[in-house]
Amino acid sequence: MATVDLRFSASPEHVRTARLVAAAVARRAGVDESVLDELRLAVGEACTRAVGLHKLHGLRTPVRVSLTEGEKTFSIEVGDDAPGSVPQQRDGDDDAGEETDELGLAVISGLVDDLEVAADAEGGRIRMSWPAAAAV
Amino acid sequence: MATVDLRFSASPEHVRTARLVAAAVARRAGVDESVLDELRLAVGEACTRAVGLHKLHGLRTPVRVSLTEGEKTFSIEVGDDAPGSVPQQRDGDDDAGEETDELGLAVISGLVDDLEVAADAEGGRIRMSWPAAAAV
Amino acid sequence: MDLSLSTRTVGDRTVVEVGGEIDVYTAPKLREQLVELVNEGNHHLVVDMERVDFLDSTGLGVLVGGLKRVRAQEGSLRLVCNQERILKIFRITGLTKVFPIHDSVDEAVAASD
Amino acid sequence: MDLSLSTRTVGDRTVVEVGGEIDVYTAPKLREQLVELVNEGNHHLVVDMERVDFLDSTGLGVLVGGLKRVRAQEGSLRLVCNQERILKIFRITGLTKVFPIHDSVDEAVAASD
Ligand SMILES: Nc1ncnc2c1ncn2[C@@H]1O[C@H](COP(=O)(O)OP(=O)(O)O)[C@@H](O)[C@H]1O
Ligand SMILES: Nc1ncnc2c1ncn2[C@@H]1O[C@H](COP(=O)(O)OP(=O)(O)O)[C@@H](O)[C@H]1O
Repeated sequence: MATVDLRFSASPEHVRTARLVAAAVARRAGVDESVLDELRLAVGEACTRAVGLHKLHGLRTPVRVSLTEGEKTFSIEVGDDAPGSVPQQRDGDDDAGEETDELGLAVISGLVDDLEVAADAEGGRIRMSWPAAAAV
Repeated sequence: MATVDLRFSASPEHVRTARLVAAAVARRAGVDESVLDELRLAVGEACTRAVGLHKLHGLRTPVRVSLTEGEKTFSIEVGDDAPGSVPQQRDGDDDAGEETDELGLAVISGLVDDLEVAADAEGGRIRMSWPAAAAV
Repeated sequence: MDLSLSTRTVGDRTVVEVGGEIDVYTAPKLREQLVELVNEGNHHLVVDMERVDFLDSTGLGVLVGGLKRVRAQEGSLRLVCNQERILKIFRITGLTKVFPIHDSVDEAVAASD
Repeated sequence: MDLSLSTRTVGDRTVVEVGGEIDVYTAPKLREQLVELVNEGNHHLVVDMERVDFLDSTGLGVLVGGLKRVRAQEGSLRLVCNQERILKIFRITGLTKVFPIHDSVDEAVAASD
């Protein structure tokens, strides 16, 4: 079971909430202070992407964020309900949303070493984890 | 559907997370700054109570917090899975847990005007709401 | 903010200065501290809450427990608190009638039991 | 912190000072501001990001959009940023090659296109 589970309606303002919660729980779980900024950014990117996909597909289901404290790692999974949402390259498409989506994944890949992006007919899933020393 | 939904394993440290999230989302929803301190306290009390009940009954299911932005109100519902968890008065029982539980409900009742406490075989539910001006 | 605790002696009183958040997560540390002090023979306690940012019913419960403990030793437990939002929590739970609450540590230390 | 925006003119350059968080929630405000400036004929923009606390890919997208817009008018868009954690986001997305990034507003204003 996830330690903390957050669901929010696909609206940009809640991405801030997700960043806030992820950083607070990660700190408590012993994730290094120096990594928290990047973690906050990565979670925000994953949630922003999920919100965008839900809006694109007109989905009214919530975006899901699971925060799990492991023995030595802290994991975050962001799940959406958009079918086949693994990013496709489009040629020369000047669609801002699409471009931002690619930028978002570029930021996540640049920041997170332990990353897993998956998608199927049910939806997409971005899983990220960071080392965490057990809190004193 | 709730705007933001939080589930956390019944552990005291997550009560802080719940307070943090509730206050952040409430602020965004236009709940008056002057009320946020009380809202934070009330949510904390409701979650503390739920965590205590889950521990008492050895439940491994998460405690649930739903934050809902209405037209003119902001509502918070805290749900537990403890059977028949409506507080019973015990006579002269010196059990600290029980006493704290009563204090917790006293704090909530003292702070929240719009309050609903319910319980059945499935679990307990504390519903609180506050006026919220639409955010600019 | 986490809980901070520091203790000093003023005459026959023991002043416990508490800072930060007293909630379900940190209250056990405060309880331990109070139990230890009483076990070591400090029966007249002054709990200085001026630097407390947050107090919930778990914290109240620990203070009530401390009071019972010192009373069993014919001792006393006095609180120092000026903050309206903290005082309010004592008021709505009726605990202002149970605890002597003072404006300053000096006043609490000077009070006779 | 929410987004703050203020605009001033220095010679033929328009300096947009941005503060706070540029994210999916606030980026639309920045986009509006840039679009408006370009529509009003300000084709040489300097975006001062010294007071930006947070920047995500939505913010990057808006800046890229701004760049395309001024270039269509043979204009320029220069960034001012000294903060390592913000610069890192430009680096990992390869956008340091796309934007001229300066250490100070003076330097950006003095740069010739
Ligand atoms: N949904 C939210 N979740 C978490 N924090 C939030 C949320 N909305 C706002 N905040 C935080 O609350 C504070 C005030 O929000 P702000 O965006 O400045 O409000 P406003 O839009 O009314 O100016 C900021 O610190 C901001 O980061
Ligand atoms: N689970 C949590 N959710 C939200 N905020 C938290 C959580 N844990 C800690 N914090 C906040 O993080 C900060 C540091 O936590 P603190 O309890 O002082 O850490 P430590 O126990 O390591 O001293 C404080 O501002 C505290 O309120």
